[in-house]
Amino acid sequence: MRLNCPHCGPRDRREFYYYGAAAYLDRPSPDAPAQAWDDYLHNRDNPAGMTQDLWYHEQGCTAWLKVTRNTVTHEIIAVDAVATPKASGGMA
Amino acid sequence: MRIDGKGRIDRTRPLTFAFDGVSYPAYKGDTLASALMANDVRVVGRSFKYHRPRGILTAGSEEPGALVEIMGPANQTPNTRATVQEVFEGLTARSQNRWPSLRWDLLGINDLASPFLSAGFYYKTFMWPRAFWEKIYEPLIRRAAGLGSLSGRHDEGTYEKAYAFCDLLIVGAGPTGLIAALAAGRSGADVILAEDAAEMGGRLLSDEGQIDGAPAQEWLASVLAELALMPNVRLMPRTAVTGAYDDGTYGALERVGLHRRPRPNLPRECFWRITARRTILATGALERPIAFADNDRPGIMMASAMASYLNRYGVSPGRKVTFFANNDSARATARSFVAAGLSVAAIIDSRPDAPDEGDIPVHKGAVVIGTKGRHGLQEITLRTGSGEVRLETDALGMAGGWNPSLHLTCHMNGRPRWSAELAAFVPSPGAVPGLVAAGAANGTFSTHGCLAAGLAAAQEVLTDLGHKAAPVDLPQAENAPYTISPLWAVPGKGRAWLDFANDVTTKDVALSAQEGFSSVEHMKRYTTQGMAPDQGKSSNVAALAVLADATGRGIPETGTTTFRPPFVPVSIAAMGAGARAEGFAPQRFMTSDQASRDRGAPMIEAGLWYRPSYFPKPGETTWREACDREVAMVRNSVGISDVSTLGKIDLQGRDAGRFLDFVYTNTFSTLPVGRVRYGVMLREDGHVLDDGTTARLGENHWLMTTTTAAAGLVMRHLDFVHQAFCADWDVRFISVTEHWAQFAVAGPKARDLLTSALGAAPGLPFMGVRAATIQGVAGRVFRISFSGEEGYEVAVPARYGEALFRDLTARAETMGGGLYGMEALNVLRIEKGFITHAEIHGRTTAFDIGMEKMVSAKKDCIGKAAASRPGMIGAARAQLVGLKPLTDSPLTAGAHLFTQSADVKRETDQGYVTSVGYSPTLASWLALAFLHDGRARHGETIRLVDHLRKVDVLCTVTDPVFHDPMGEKLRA
Amino acid sequence: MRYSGLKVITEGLFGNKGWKPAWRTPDPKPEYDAIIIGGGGHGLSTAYYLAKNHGFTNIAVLEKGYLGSGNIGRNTTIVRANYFLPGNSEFYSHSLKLWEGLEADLNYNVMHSQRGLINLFHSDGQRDAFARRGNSMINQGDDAILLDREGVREHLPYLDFEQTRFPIYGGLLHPRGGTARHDAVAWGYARAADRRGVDLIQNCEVTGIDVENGVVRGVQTTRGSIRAKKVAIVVAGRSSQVAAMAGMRLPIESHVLQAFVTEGLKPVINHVVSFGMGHFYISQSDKGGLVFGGDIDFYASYASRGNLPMVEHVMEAGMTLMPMIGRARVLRSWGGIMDMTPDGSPIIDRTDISGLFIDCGWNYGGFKAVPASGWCMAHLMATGESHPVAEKFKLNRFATGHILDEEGTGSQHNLH
Amino acid sequence: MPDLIAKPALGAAPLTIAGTTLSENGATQITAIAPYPGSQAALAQALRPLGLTFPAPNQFTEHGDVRLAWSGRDQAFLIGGEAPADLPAAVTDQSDAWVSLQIAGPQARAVLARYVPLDLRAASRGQSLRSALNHLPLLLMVEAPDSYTLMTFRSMARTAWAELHEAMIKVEARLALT
Repeated sequence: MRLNCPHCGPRDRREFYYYGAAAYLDRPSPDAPAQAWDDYLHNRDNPAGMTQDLWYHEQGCTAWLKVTRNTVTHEIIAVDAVATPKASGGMA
Repeated sequence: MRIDGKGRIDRTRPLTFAFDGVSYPAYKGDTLASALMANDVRVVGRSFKYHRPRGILTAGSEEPGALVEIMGPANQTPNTRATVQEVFEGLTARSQNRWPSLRWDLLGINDLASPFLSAGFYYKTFMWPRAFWEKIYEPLIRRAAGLGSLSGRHDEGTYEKAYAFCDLLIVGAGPTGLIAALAAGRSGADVILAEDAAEMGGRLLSDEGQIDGAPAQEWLASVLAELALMPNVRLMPRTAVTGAYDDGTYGALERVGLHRRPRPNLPRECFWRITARRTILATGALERPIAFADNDRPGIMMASAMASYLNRYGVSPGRKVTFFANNDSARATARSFVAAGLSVAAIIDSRPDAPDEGDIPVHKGAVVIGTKGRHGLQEITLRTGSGEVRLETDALGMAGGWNPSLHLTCHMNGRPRWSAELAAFVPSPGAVPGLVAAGAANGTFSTHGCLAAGLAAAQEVLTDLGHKAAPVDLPQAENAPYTISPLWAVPGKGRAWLDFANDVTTKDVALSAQEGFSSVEHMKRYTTQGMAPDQGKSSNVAALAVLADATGRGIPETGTTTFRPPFVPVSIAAMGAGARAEGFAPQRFMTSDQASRDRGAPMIEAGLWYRPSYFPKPGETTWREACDREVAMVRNSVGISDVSTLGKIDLQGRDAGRFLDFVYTNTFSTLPVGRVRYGVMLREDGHVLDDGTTARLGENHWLMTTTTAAAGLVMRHLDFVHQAFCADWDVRFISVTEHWAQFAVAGPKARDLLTSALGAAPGLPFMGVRAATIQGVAGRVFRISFSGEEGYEVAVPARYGEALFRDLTARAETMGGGLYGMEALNVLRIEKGFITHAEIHGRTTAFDIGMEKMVSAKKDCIGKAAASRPGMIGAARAQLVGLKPLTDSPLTAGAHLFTQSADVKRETDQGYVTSVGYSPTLASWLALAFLHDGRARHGETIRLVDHLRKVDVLCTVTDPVFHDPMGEKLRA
Repeated sequence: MRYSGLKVITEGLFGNKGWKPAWRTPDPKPEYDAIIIGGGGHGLSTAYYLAKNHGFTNIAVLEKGYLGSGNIGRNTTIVRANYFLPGNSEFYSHSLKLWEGLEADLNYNVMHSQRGLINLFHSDGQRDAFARRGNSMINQGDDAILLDREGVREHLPYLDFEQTRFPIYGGLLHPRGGTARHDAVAWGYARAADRRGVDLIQNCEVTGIDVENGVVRGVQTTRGSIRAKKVAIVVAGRSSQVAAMAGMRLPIESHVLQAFVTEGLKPVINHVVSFGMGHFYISQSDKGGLVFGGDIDFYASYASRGNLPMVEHVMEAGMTLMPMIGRARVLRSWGGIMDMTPDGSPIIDRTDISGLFIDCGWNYGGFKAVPASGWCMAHLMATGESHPVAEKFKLNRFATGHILDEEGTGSQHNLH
Repeated sequence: MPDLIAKPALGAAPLTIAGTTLSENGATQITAIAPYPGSQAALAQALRPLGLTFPAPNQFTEHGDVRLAWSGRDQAFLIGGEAPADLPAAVTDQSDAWVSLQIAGPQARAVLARYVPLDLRAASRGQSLRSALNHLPLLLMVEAPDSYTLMTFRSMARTAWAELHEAMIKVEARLALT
């Protein structure tokens, strides 16, 4: 499996660490109801098909990446940096 | 028998090898199988279940029967295919799965008991009496089963792994693969041509065909010569592509040194990870047997294998051969045998309309219904239109049709399609992204068809890759149509083998259907069909057809089992190359490593690091003596310890304080410059992730410390929090763990030592930090303590680490102090109630360790919301306490706690012990433990029980801080 | 038809013509008292115990493919009761007791082999953690023995005690741990359930769950709609999809776990052995193959296949721990789909829909749980109450913070 | 002048096997420069006196003996020179955090292929890639198609050296076959 890191280019899966669903990006506000936190931390759509999840290019540029891919075929459709270029000052 | 004038073996290079203790001659270029055949050795192995004699069935890696042990100086290699193993001088092989000898195998008795050993019999018996299963039945079954044996000694061979990249990977160097490689190579593409066999050429090496009017082997030689000169083409013979993985990644096993005498440092095998933009699967096809009664005798083999032995190796499996076919593909082989001067007794062709074959008798519409010959074929019985006929023959070639070698196309869950025309499964296009199957692997069986398909596939791929395809002429070659009339199994009495290795017969498949195991997967699992070392390469399709027949379904409806990686078995040593001994994980050494070893310290693993356990002094005989001394030394004078393994993260930027407030439970942004604060970090799920101190070095400059264990974890966590939630903040951080060597100086004389080392008093309040010049080197001094004594940590760039360590040690020793190791460090922190990952083991909340007040109410932080769930707080949880035994008994970590009156059982369990140590300071064993509602139970007597280590002690529950509870020494 | 050695002999004498199908192949009835979705190990055992323990006579098991086609047919066959958290401890203990009587109960030889399981440890800290575990096991009434390095050497002389990167400090021996023949477990329960009248319906995929006013009414299938008073979702590997049919979103992420088997070898490994410094566990099957595995591939997947980095990691762990297996060749690798929960423990619970129950979230420990899972699920379905040994396996424990996290790795599904 | 003796990360003598040489580079100044958000223009200005531009990902820029090598997201290592004061960036001394090795010669790429999962077929001077050297972190700089600088954590220097040495021996043993 290879991920096309937006900074480093196509790299072997072994350079990456996997976290979980991209839902981890949608952190509820501190005063959100308990249900929102339960959903955020635990409950998952877990699709058999297209999903978005988070990978960390640990043995590379250390960017966190949002990967759009298919959980049935392992086809990778897109790999985007979690931190937008705007936020990081246009550098990578 | 060896046939003069035939084969590609090098008759100028005679060799000697041994099989079962007997020496035999061979030639360079022989496989063990061809060499045994040359010497008329017919029985090579024994089958799995019935221990039937097994000869050679094939000439390739699909061989199910001729499996042997190759003997090495220290180890043997079991289950080696004699058909793949090349002979080298001194090769020693041994037959397997037999006792006492290959010829007289006691477990051959299983064959007589076969009516009682039908498919799945073991599920129905061996149940009574119960105790007999593990004591008698199972050991007997285990000893009878298995095939070869491991030596039981460490594998001392050399192995390696490597990466390779290419534009185009071509799997298989037969006509299809070769012409594809030629076209791609000439076009400038970066090509890897991988071939399982020792020699490239595929069927061109075995069949006596012509290409462009000349012997095919001339074309082969010229193509190989051209390819060898192309810098962009990498030829990899003896390399089996074993698996297709995602995004163009393939596993491949190269036999680097298995075909020669071992040499120092030469890998036996190399496991390649090949990344290819495109792949052409040109693996050819495998001929399949026909099931008929007693079709498993040595001497019965694949017709195509007979061609290989004759034309490639110059040997014949018999003197009077016959063929049993349902298609024309064995005809050329029969002619080759006649031309070589051997007798071809007959061709038995199941097709009533089969063509004649010159002088060779052809029995049309006939089938083989029985065979004779205990240790080798002697006679066959045919059923013809005019009755039964007996024929004397010592070799029978089966030609049941061809199965494309499409295994790799199934590795990503692709399902092959059934072709009624070919009576075979063919690859589904697109089953592996980027891979196209061509030639025989795709169901095109003529040589001309393969050449055309290989060329077309290469041209298609080259266009995809953006290369302009260079011209390659399509040569003319044999182009006969493939006409087959399927014949899977000859009906009749007796046992007809499908899976020669696992002894699965047509009856077993029928019985499986009879018992309701009629799905193909049930049949496979119930009968073990296709689960032997050849993974059913030659038997699965026929078994499927027999099952389809038994259930009244068609083959396409019956489906097929799945081929999984690897295509050929791969040694664990090859895929695990490099991991032997210390290669499993990197070793990390502190700058003080040599200095500690110089003082005799046992170095122990702490994650990837090595840290000194203790520093023995002359006369000390146990670690405890050293540990007690070191603890007392720190409490009474001064101790030095290397703490460089702790994670250090440098944070800078205007928002760094804000960022720290977000990742720590407590507030850091208010910390004055020059001060250090202890902090607790939670995971988002509310449990403690890590703890440590963070120093404010400047207005916008901070230095965070993590535990050794969690250094990487915390860095990743910070990266996530930053990039996911606040990427626009003005904060940047980087690990400086490796840049700094850092040493703890602890004890009542720590300040004196620092004054001497720095040339001035450290001048720091408790939890203070400052830059300092340490003997001419720019460094830092912190006043922090993990021991409960007045403590400092001195940091210098790593290049000066060893020098400073030795310097501090020498100064300490002049003051009655010295080095202390991990054991003493552990006791010191237990005395002080400081926690480590023994306590913050991932299930601990801030509440559990009494730090819930450190979760600031004024701000959000990671983990705060989840930490407030009802199950995360409250008296039902176990809380950190100290334990002190009522007597002077040792305590053990991992013991459980009970009230004095309760029965010791799960239901009454009150908690458990996390850390223990003998405190020379308090002259008592001490423990840290988690106890239900523990903070409310200080003073209570609790029973500590460790069944495993036979400890049962009454303890007093105390505050976890045993030593200097007011912290007066720290702040002195 | 009762199986026995005598039966095998008499049938053998008469050409094995008399063997009857192990189970019927009924068509679905219009209505059942209980429907179990999923004909894997857990579903079959649930049906069996519903019939046997609770007297249900009108039950169907609906299986999308063939019986036992899920993880019961692709695992490393380990059976053990060595958990330490209350909640898990009593459940797996109960399961092991059921295993010990399974052959007699099912009249089927599932080849349960209590050859002993040894978890190796490689530091003082790991020793203490295993001591805590071993003491929990004994407190629960199970067995555990703490071995030192020499004790391990007596049992496993072939390990690398000299050169290995992480020295072997000792091991926790669980003598009653072992293995069983995985397919046979499915077939044994299937046959036994069938004998008690359970309809086992293969090639019948559930496509919808009918719910009216918060009460389950039945299911839609590829073989028509079937009414039912009670419906159980027992489809680990597909739990999220089936639960979604009832509008539920589960605390589950699906991951692939690869496992490996070598060519057959004469007996060389007589225990189940696990490595403490890298995920690796191994045993040798009765047929002689070394059966081993490691960690999941770590990315969400339904592909039933994995990738090379984890393959290599597992092989590397094997080579550093027991280099004598180097010359054994891997014959086949495969992948199962694991329901990974945020704390690594399973769920056996009611749902918010009356009459709808769920059994899921087995992470990669489902095989050994097959008997107790069915036992407790049947109890729950029949009585409406959690069985005492499964009462902590609640769906809402994540919301309330009553976490059962044996690994201590927290709310990240792939780390358990 | 410091009174403490400085030690190299490894202190290994160069090895030449199969015409390919593995050596340890001498200590040099390494400074991590991590620009703050929105500081691109100011940074370019501040780097001008060095004659360097901030490198694109996977590249290094150089001027004389001073090199600015991309080392990860929003980060580059200034190697062999002093960082200008008041950069609009986090500036961190990394000089002692790394061991720097050099592998050069006809078999350099074959040796790296044993451990580095990078496609180096088109390796050319100026590349600065983050990856792994077997299990170790790696910053690889391409000096020439057959010459590579390999930086990994200082504490792991011995493992890096031992593994590279082993691969060189195996590559040599293979060469002897042909």
